[in-house]
Amino acid sequence: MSERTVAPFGRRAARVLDRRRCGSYVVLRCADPEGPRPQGGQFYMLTAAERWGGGAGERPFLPRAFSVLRARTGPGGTELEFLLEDVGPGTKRLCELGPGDELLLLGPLGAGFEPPAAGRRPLLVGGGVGIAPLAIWQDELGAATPALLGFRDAARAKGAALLHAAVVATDDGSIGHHGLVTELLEAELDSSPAAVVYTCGPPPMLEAVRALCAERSTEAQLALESGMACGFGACFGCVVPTRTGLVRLCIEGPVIDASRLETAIVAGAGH
Amino acid sequence: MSERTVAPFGRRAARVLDRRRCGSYVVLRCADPEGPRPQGGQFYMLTAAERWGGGAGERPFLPRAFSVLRARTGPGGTELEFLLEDVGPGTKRLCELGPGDELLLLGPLGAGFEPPAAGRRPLLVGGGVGIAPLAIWQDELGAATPALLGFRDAARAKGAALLHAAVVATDDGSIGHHGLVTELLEAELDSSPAAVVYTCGPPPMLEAVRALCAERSTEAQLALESGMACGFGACFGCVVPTRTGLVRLCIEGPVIDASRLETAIVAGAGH
Amino acid sequence: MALMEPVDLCGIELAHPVINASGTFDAIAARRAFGDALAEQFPFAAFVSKTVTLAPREGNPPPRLWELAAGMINSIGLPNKGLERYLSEDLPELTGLLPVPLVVNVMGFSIDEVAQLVSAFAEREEVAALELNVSCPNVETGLMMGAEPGEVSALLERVRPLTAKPLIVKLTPNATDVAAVARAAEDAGASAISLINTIRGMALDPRSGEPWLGGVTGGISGPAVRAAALAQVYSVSRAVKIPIVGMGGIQSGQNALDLLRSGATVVAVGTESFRDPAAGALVARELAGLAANSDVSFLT
Amino acid sequence: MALMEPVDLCGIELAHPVINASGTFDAIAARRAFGDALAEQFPFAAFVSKTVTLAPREGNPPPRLWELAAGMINSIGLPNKGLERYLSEDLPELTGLLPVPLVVNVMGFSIDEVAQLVSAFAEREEVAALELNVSCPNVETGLMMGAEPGEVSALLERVRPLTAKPLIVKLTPNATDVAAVARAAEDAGASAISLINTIRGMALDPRSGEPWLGGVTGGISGPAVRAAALAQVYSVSRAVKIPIVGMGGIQSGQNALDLLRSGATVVAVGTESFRDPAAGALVARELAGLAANSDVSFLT
Ligand SMILES: Cc1cc2nc3c(=O)[nH]c(=O)nc-3n(C[C@H](O)[C@H](O)[C@H](O)COP(=O)(O)OP(=O)(O)OC[C@H]3O[C@@H](n4cnc5c(N)ncnc54)[C@H](O)[C@@H]3O)c2cc1C
Ligand SMILES: Cc1cc2nc3c(=O)[nH]c(=O)nc-3n(C[C@H](O)[C@H](O)[C@H](O)COP(=O)(O)OP(=O)(O)OC[C@H]3O[C@@H](n4cnc5c(N)ncnc54)[C@H](O)[C@@H]3O)c2cc1C
Ligand SMILES: Cc1cc2nc3c(=O)[nH]c(=O)nc-3n(C[C@H](O)[C@H](O)[C@H](O)COP(=O)(O)O)c2cc1C
Ligand SMILES: Cc1cc2nc3c(=O)[nH]c(=O)nc-3n(C[C@H](O)[C@H](O)[C@H](O)COP(=O)(O)O)c2cc1C
Ligand code: FES
Ligand code: FES
Repeated sequence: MSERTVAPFGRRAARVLDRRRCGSYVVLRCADPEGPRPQGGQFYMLTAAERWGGGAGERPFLPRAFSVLRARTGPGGTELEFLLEDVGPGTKRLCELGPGDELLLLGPLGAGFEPPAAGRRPLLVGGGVGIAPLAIWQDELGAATPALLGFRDAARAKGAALLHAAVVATDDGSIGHHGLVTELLEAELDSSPAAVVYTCGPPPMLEAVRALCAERSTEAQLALESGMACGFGACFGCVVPTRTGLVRLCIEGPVIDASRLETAIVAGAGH
Repeated sequence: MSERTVAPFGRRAARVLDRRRCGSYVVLRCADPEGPRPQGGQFYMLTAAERWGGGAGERPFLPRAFSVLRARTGPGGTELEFLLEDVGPGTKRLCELGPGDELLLLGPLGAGFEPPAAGRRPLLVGGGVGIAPLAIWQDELGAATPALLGFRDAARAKGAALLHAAVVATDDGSIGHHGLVTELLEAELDSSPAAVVYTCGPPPMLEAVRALCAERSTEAQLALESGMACGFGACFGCVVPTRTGLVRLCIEGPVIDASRLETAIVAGAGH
Repeated sequence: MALMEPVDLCGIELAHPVINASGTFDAIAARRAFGDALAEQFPFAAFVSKTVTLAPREGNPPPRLWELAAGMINSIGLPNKGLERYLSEDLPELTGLLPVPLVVNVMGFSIDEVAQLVSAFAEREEVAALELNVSCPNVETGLMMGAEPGEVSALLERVRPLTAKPLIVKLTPNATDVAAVARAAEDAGASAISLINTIRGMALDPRSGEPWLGGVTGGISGPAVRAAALAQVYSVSRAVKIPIVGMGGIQSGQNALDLLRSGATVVAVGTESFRDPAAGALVARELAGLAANSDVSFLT
Repeated sequence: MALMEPVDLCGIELAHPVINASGTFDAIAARRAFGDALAEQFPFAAFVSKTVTLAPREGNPPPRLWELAAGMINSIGLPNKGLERYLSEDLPELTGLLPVPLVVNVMGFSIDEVAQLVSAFAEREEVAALELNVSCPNVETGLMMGAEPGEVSALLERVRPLTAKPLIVKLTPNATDVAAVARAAEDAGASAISLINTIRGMALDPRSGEPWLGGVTGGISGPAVRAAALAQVYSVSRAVKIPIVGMGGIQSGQNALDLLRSGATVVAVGTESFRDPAAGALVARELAGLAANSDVSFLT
């Protein structure tokens, strides 16, 4: 297993450099000059420096976990991009941030994707905002790595532009294949079975991918999601069920080898 | 005793029309089209419609009490002005509001000033942000009503412009009389003893005014302050000590006749 | 379960399931502040009085309030006119004023005091029910009345025979086993349980470092206690069959629905009325909207 | 009282008065996340382990977390490897890792289980002190161990002779009379008291209306409990002479100072570490700044 990149200790401030819309999503770019370059599949805990808490519901209180979408290392140090979907008070607040605003971040955290064994063809399968870790992973594996991405509708499918040459499916057929991304995956595995599937997306999709790969004995690495309070193994809140019992996703994952899982469904995750 | 003006039941939204600085203070003007015209000395409970709660300290949670500074009734209904000093999270948030922002208000509440008996000369004595209720009262009594106002410094003394022809004292002597407003009051009472003193200000000033008037058997009406949760007699939190025991300031006051008081000092009030 | 249909609370018919929490709404004072609009727009389906004690009480010295991030601490100390003046002054005034049933909340510092209070109201037709505030020590035993099943049993056994009116026992959350206390109350004839009262808390004066409140410690209320209230209502609802009046931090129809789903039959709005005297009406309205769209199936 | 001078906690010398709350910081996991920086910048003056039980425990089913306006509810359920693997795996790893004294927190479901745990650590030099988590029922009596003075007396009488190490008794706030429990612990030989543990709470899934947490109810922590913690530390400090480790919602030096002024000797940071693993260091730094400027005179 590759050594994980460790995080500097403690929360640090990061300036937002850019915020752009990408269909239904928001891409936030920020400067992390002192931070290390993260590995694909690692994540950060994010907090807005101001107005975190407050508003009618008075949440968020805890930081929120986000996969790194893309990382660059330039003369000014590391720059990070995150892909956000506004689904609740935390993502809503983060989506409001603009250039010059301050984020507090902790990371990179967790264990990312493992490179494919020799002779195995990597295949990226993503759904919705879950495409985020696949983008940085495609950067590492090479732009030619095929990507099959499923979205609910055309506005979300705009996110496919964040990867190279992605094949798209939409639930409503408004763009690309009309149907589920697992249908695309099935066809792809039919034609080229010696693959390692790297996947991230909503729990039902992940579970369908897991089941399909299991049926075909195809190797798969799943980036799961789970409610997290801390992100560094302190709270024991983020556990997911594996064949060997409950494990802390923030430390043992978020990427978990499919062979360790009986299901990709995590109670309380997803929205 | 004059009948108090009763408040419409329930909190209502009011649009901020204007916000202007006045030395260290902020004057907020807002539209209260359906609201009645308040009496001098009455107050309102104010809440900002947005971002009330939140921020680092996560207060305010409760509404805050403010004397009405001035009221106008025009074709569009009632317009209210409030005078604010930023001393904590609630006043800070209210001071940030600008034209178009929404306030939630409840009021007018409480018992205001009583007109002077025949043959008594009204005299206004105010300190700091406590000049607010004296302005509307001067509007009712007539612009010629003399006003003696004490401030900490010149920036605060700019507030004196909110009353007509006020005589000013400052603690630091930067403008007007160098010293306490009670020194001005003493001189005034020496020259014209048949006065009714209407006063509002920080507790130590109020207490000095009360003691001075008591010594001279001069009638005085004090607009007191006390921590309030509700403003309409529901919580029993705002009690102040009187000769007949603790009374709820929001219902029995905020204007209390000096004859009812042994002291104008209220535990926990002032800042 | 159509929530805006009348609700039966141990024989009292309520137009909807939202009432006020004792000590957080004074109808007589509100009449002075809001005039006739109060009765016309009365926000609650029943009115619960502030606690009445045998002797008059001035309450705690100020300051009595401390604001929290999502709530407040109060050390009011149960100021009230005492039984005699309540009967002669407030009861007639309330009767003329209230468009809804009246529940009188009483507290005694011994079983005997509670018995005197209950007897005094037993014959008053204006009073629909009594709420027994047991969040205080019994001076005879030194034990918190509402924290010990044995204390509550002894109290109910004594006062239950004194009146045919419903007796609602209001429990303190500051107890090891609230469900056991509720069960003892039910067994001894309580008609309903109400909870939670405030959670013990304290604040220091940021300047002096000394306790801020005149009463040193006080009680926490508002949204800050909502999750604790939910847990207590849930566990009491598993323990008793009599109806529960649930309260603690209710600000919205959703909050009320959560308490109903956890086992309450009626909910009470307290601290939120300080922020908006019409909060009870808002909660009832929102609740009716939610009830129309949801399957309130969690009640067991 | 110069707060950044070493503090003595029943014989253990601490570089400053800020430690972690049990179950809110896992030094071994943090070593994986932060590498050597963890030891170099270790934020606490002592490290308190998560609760160790005799047998391994998987803990509660997820979801285990619910966020509140100013805090959270957890139903973690004390997952841990059990005594044997803690001794063989974690203890050696922690010894190599920690730059500060180690306090091991243990819990048993009977007095006998606690005795076995205490005996097992009695001889381990790496362990500076034991913290007894008594927030659980005694399966033999059915009573909450930490809520009844009698239970705590019986427990301490049994385990006190088993070790010379300091025994810190960690109390639950969900008890009628926490001060009485603390007094019983002191009388039976406890070296210190720590409090508060979490306050019982619950949340419903907004979609289904069913309890959200896998464990149905959970414990509230964070700023939402701060005012309750202050009241409990204050009342316990009036009841005992042994030192108090105060915790509950500490986020800043001011919060820590308030607890010290209310009677704590040392404070512990819990939930705030989830928001920032370096929170303990920040609290200690701010506290030192405040102590330099304030007259910590409230301690009595
Ligand atoms: C490793 C990892 C990587 C992730 N990467 C990304 C990413 O790249 N982009 C992205 O957009 N998202 C990502 N997420 C998900 C993201 O963290 C969540 O969308 C975010 O936490 C939601 O926060 P919120 O405040 O917007 O919504 P919330 O309302 O906090 O969360 C919505 C979810 O929480 C539940 N919920 C509702 N109320 C509460 C409550 N009071 N307490 C607890 N749970 C509640 C809901 O059922 C729902 O499942 C990732 C998550 C993980 C664990
Ligand atoms: C009838 C009346 C009329 C008033 N009229 C005016 C007016 O015209 N203009 C004006 O500017 N002000 C007026 N005030 C005062 C105004 O209401 C207060 O300044 C305001 O409540 C302060 O709120 P804050 O959030 O800004 O500060 P806070 O921090 O809430 O209040 C500062 C005061 O509260 C204490 N305090 C600090 N923390 C807390 C806490 N957590 N809980 C409780 N108390 C705390 C402080 O010791 C200090 O006394 C009036 C008050 C009353 C009662
Ligand atoms: C200022 C104040 C005064 C109260 N007075 C009483 C009282 O007199 N009798 C009583 O039984 N409960 C009293 N309570 C408790 C409330 O009835 C209620 O149980 C508690 O506040 C929780 O509800 P809430 O969070 O909606 O306020 C009081 C609460 C507050 C905040
Ligand atoms: C996620 C979580 C896990 C906890 N686990 C334990 C534990 O294993 N043993 C224990 O004694 N206390 C445990 N606690 C309680 C804390 O040690 C502390 O008493 C409580 O959280 C109050 O402090 P805080 O508000 O700073 O978090 C836990 C608290 C949390 C939030
Ligand atoms: S998020 Fe806290 S242990 Fe994983
Ligand atoms: S402010 Fe609530 S009674 Fe006066």
